[in-house]
Amino acid sequence: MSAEVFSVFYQFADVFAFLILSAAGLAIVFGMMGVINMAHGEFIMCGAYVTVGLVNLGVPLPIAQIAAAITAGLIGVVVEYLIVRRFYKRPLDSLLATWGLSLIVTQSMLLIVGSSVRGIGTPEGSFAIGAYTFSSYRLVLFAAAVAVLVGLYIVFMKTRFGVIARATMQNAAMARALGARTGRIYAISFGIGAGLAGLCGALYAPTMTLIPTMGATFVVESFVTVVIGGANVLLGTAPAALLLAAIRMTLNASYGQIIGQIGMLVAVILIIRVLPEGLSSVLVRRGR
Amino acid sequence: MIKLLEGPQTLGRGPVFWSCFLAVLAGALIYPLFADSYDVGNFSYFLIWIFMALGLCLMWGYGGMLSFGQTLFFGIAGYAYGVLAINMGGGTTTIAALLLSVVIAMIAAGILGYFMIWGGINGIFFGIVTLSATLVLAFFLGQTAGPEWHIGDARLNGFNGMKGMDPLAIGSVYIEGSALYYVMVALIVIVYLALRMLVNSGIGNVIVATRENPQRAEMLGYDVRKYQLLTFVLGSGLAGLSGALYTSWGQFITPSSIGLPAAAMPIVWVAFSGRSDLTATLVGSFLLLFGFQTITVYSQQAALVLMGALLLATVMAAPQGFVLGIGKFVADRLTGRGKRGEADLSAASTLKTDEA
Amino acid sequence: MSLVEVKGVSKRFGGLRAVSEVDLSVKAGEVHCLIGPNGAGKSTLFKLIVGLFPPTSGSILFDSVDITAERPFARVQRGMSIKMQAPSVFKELPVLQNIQIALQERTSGAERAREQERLLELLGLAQDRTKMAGALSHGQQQWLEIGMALALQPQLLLLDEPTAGMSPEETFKTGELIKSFNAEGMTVLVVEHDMAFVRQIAQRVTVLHLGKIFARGSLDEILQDEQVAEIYLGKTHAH
Amino acid sequence: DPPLKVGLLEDISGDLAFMGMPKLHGSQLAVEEINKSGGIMGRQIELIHLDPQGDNARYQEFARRLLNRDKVDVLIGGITSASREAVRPIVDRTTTPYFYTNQYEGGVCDASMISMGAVPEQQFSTLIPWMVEKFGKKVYVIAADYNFGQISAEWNRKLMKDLGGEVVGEEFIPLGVSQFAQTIQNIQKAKPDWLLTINVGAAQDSFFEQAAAANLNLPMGSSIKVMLGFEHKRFKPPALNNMHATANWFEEIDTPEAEAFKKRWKAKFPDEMYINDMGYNAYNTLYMYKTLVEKAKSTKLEDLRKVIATGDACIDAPEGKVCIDPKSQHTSHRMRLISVGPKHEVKVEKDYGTIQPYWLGEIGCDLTKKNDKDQYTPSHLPKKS
Amino acid sequence: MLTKSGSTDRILDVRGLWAGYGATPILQGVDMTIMRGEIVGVIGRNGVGKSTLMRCIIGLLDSWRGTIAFMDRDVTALQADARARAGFGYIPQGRDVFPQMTVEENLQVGELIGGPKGKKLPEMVYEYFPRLRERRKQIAGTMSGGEQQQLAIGRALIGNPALMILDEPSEGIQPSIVQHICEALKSFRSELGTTIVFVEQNLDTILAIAQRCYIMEKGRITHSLVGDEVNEDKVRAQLLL
Ligand SMILES: Nc1ncnc2c1ncn2[C@@H]1O[C@H](COP(=O)(O)OP(=O)(O)OP(=O)(O)O)[C@@H](O)[C@H]1O
Ligand SMILES: Nc1ncnc2c1ncn2[C@@H]1O[C@H](COP(=O)(O)OP(=O)(O)OP(=O)(O)O)[C@@H](O)[C@H]1O
Ligand SMILES: [Mg+2]
Ligand SMILES: [Mg+2]
Repeated sequence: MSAEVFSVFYQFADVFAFLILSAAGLAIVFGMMGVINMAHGEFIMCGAYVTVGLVNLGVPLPIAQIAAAITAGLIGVVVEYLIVRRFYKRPLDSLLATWGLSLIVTQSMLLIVGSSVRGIGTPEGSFAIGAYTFSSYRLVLFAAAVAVLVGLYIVFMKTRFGVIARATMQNAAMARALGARTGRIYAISFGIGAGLAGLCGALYAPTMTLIPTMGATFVVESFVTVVIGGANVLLGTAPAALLLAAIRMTLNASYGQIIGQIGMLVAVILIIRVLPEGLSSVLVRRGR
Repeated sequence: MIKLLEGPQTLGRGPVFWSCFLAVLAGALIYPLFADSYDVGNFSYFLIWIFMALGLCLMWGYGGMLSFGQTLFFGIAGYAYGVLAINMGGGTTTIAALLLSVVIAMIAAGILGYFMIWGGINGIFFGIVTLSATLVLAFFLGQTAGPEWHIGDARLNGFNGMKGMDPLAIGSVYIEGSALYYVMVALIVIVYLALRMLVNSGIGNVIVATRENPQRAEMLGYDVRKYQLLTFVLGSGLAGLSGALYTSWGQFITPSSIGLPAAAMPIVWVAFSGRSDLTATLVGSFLLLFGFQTITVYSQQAALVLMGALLLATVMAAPQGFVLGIGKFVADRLTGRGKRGEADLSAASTLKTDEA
Repeated sequence: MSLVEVKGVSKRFGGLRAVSEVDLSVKAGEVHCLIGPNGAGKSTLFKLIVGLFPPTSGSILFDSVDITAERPFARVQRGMSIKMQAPSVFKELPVLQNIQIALQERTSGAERAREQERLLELLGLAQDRTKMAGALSHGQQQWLEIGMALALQPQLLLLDEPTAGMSPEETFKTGELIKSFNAEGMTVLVVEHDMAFVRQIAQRVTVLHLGKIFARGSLDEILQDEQVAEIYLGKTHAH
Repeated sequence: DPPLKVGLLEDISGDLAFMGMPKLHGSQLAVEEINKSGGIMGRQIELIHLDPQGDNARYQEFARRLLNRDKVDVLIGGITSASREAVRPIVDRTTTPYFYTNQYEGGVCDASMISMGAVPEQQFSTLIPWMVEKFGKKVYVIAADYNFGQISAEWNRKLMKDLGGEVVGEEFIPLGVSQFAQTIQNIQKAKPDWLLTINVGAAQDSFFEQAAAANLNLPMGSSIKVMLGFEHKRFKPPALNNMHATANWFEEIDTPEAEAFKKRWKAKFPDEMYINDMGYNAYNTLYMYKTLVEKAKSTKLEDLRKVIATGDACIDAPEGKVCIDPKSQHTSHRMRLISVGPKHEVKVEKDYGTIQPYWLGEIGCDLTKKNDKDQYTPSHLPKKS
Repeated sequence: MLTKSGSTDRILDVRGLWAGYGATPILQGVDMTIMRGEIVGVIGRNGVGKSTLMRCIIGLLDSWRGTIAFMDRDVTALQADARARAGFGYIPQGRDVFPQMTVEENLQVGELIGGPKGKKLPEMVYEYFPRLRERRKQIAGTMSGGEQQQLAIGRALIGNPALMILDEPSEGIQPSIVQHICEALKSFRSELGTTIVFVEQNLDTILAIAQRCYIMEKGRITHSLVGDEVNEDKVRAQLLL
């Protein structure tokens, strides 16, 4: 394979992984549960900080990353219990509540941990193809993104929990009337969403500068990806990420990052205009 | 006409309410006589933002369109004012610049609105499209630092912002200090009363009907798209008014007034205040602007934590918004009944809310 | 003279033909009932007539004008109105305002006030006028929706299962109401599963099955039809 | 005597808090020292600090508040160029002096403003020739997509042209972008001899880690890395290996004056991760203000500017003697070129001695004669009159 | 009132039930007793509180006062989900299918949560409602009104509840299927021992299957008809009072 061709694939996989990993948690929390979670970035930040903290304590990176995702998930469960569960019927208020939460968390982190944390360095080294050198860790990110997608699909489409969870999110009262422990299901689902956000932070922690507001870099992309995906996030998120990654990657490569960024947003506007219900509406219609 | 000042769409009715309204207005009018000139100026500054909040309240609370684009039109009008004021050369022409820039924002809103509404975009998709458009403008303006980016004599000047425009003026007299304050109060009163009349009119009826169930509204013979477009253009135009006034006030505007997190602020004000009522939005936004500034001045690094806690506590304790919550509480006490609030709660679903 | 003419209309959803090559004409001034099994395509046909879906093929005429390409509101302005199957009132607006929204284009001032009282009385919702529409019981919401459709004083009234969830007397009352409006010249097209009600009001009946016209005629003719009994009515109605 | 009021606008929350914090600390340290040694002309300093949270609108609000309500004698602060530009029109309408304490893209010719940081002629005209000489004529630029980045890139272009070098690529990065795989590839494709990195903000700083992970391995030069963002402390080695910068201050300076200064700072703020040049400049600013006021025996801008016009507005700073240039009201600095090694150790490669902020004067800004209130760049020069 | 004693036969016992929305009371002291294996109809005009009563029994609406006992166990304090797991099945008015899920998944939800059940249940549901089998992969929200009603019944049935509560099951259903549902309800009782309480407006349905019949007016049970009394004239007479 020529270096150029590989490079295109590599870049594409890189953007795709970024979109999927940042959007996966939100796909559940926002796409399925309907909570406009403005604190999504803070769960990502949490995952990153815990990872770095553990690595600095001498924990091996992969274990630290898993532990960080779990920590974020547990925090998610607590947040769900204390705050979010009041807002399932009022998604627009959830925006305000989680925004408030996000302010509190970022600023508290600044006060407690300080404005910046020392990085831990990227593992896995690099490899060369032709004139180009690539970071191997980026392939790990891509693999993780694919794993997350597959995992989500299996959990929510194939397991007992998944079927009941989806039912709960579509009509909680009815699901209760059929015997679902909706409170618990909500808490677990939110926890999974927060955990995936934490995982995103954990995976990107070695490659990024850690500051309390770091979550912000993920938020626009993740919301856009989930929304473009449409109502059925399990079907829509992956194609949405594929599409956006292709657009972004092409524009980045040929016109630079500014056009890449502006172009992606313009594409978002156009895609929604053509498919006002998002990508999954087409897929659902096809699928039947 | 006058009858339209009251109606089902606006909270705050009857002699008690209007007496309060007049009392507050009178208070506002005599305020500059005994207040520090800085505080008068600061108050006018808060009022600048209220138009944007009222516009969002109209679109979101009444029309059901959650627009993340208030700062887009704020920015368009803000920059337009700058370009026009610089090129037309100050003095009384700044008034024309103000009006024209609002018109430009409305035209832009008309184009974007037509594109979205005729394309059948609604709900959260509406929010994401407006957000994307907003960010596109912010990114675009951010990279216009070079001298090649200019319109006439006005340099866009990238992230550092456009400056050098005159503030509002009549002849060679700048409208500043108390004069600006009175202009702002007058504008607010006019806009507020006009919006009340609008939402209580037949048009307002259709706007709320469209929010509730656009399909049903269409089945009653209304071209809902036109009403949505009207709502969007008016609401965005008000954001434009804020933008033009802001530029004129500070003689400066930058792309960061447009992009995140500025774009989220109007939503926060309106949600905090209670989006379903104009009066609540007016009062609440003012209080919040004032509160946030005060918190920021006095609490140093804890400011953001306190602001966050304030918002969180509000939504948890007063689900319909802070001002609306208090307003209803008072109204219930006064009238001895709480029809509206109660029904609001129960109407949310035929089945019991799932919380416990 | 037929007020509505549906000509060779089909509607597909993916692989499913919900309505297939239907020809139907509703004469001005008649009460026409559309019956048929669940999923036969009755509601879909209604939605095609008011324009909520574009047909896959075929054309629809109203008052001899081809309205196939018109938007729903334009059709309504021509003089039709509909009560949908699932109640679709403005749930978070008071009952009174629901009525006003329906009335305001046609009437104003004192006349509107009079009309609105008359309607509230007629619907039995006078006491509930300040209630949010969403807080009404299921049956009351049906009433409200019928009231909103009536408020437009349409030439053609489309009612999709108007009596679902109504008690027997109320069903009867609704029937009388429809007849009285019909007597004033309103054309009515009704989808129903309640045969007693159909008997009360219908001048002509069309049976839809699997998206196609299956039978048409007077109710008695239809009730005699054994195939109709088999696909739709079941044994008690079969004579 | 009533205290002298010093208004300070520094972000200590929001995205830029990690830069604003040392600035606040520097000011606080200087105020404490000055007050202990008897204040300015016997008057104690009252420091009024407000936190604009990185929001330009807040900068304007608070500038007005400090000037009109608190009636401060001097206004200091601002991090981004945008925040400075937000404050300037407001200060311009008063008679209060304003000190901008950051290094920046240069070019502001405004009588109300005194700039205490280094500017491109002090940083780029030293760094770029050195890099060309040492590493080669081909440079690739990655710059933040806003005024600082664009104007700095313009400086680079101009200097490279004079040196006969070649800019083989320029990439502008929107603020907040944190992913650089594509950029890294673009760089490899362009095959430069070295990189000019003037990317800004925590997100964009991720470039270094990602470039190291991809084994990009090119020499780098910058006007803001190391001494300002202390990236060599924040990233794990060797991400910043082979970085070069010219600075008037960096924590590793080991002159006795610098050592003493660092000791005082660490005593007051033991948790400071790094004393960066912004914090250092903020510290100097108060001493400079003290000198000006004492020489002028007045706090009025007019009188302070008379002192500046004499060309004798100087202090003995930890870096050495620095003076304000009368024409541009910018500050001369002792510049040193530093490099970062594989273990992130910092080494002084070259000491340039004192460099004047000459460019504005050369192109025709002369504040002793007229007040332009404008910002110039190589492509936006004053109109010849 | 029915006086047959022997507590083990009593599956549902509602005493002095008050409930409402906001501050408005709707149910004002409802008493009702259902025996194991009975089919009981509830009838009344629009808006008298029939659906409110059903929501209260299933636990979707909190009661203000009064008790609800299920198989001699006080369930007043239990949440809806706990009651469902204890053996309540509910078909709400307006169906409330899960609109974005397929027919099959809707049924799975009912199947996955309920108590222990026979293997043949899903098969049985498909047999009663062949349309559901045909449309297994259809998104439930796009089904016709009557089809959704069938799905809602199937979904409750598949959990094999001891007590099924149906709110106007015949609404919007074609006559032959109404008969079919009546048959089905009767055979659930005979085959699975299911007890059935249903709200109905359709007299034919009530007459066809109800052994007893409660008549509701303005938040109270005003009459109770048993056995032969459940005939058209009696019911009409009571309703028109
Ligand atoms: N949006 C849609 N997508 C897919 N299938 C649909 C859609 N709408 C309706 N259908 C299918 O088309 C068929 C006709 O539906 P329709 O609602 O017209 O039936 P109906 O005759 O009104 O039945 P009912 O008496 O039960 O109300 C049904 O099988 C239904 O499942
Ligand atoms: N969510 C609600 N909020 C407030 N009031 C309600 C709500 N739901 C019902 N009501 C009121 O409670 C009363 C009883 O309603 P319910 O739905 O129980 O009636 P119903 O007997 O089932 O009528 P129908 O035969 O029309 O279904 C009605 O007056 C209705 O207006
Ligand atoms: Mg139907
Ligand atoms: Mg009911």
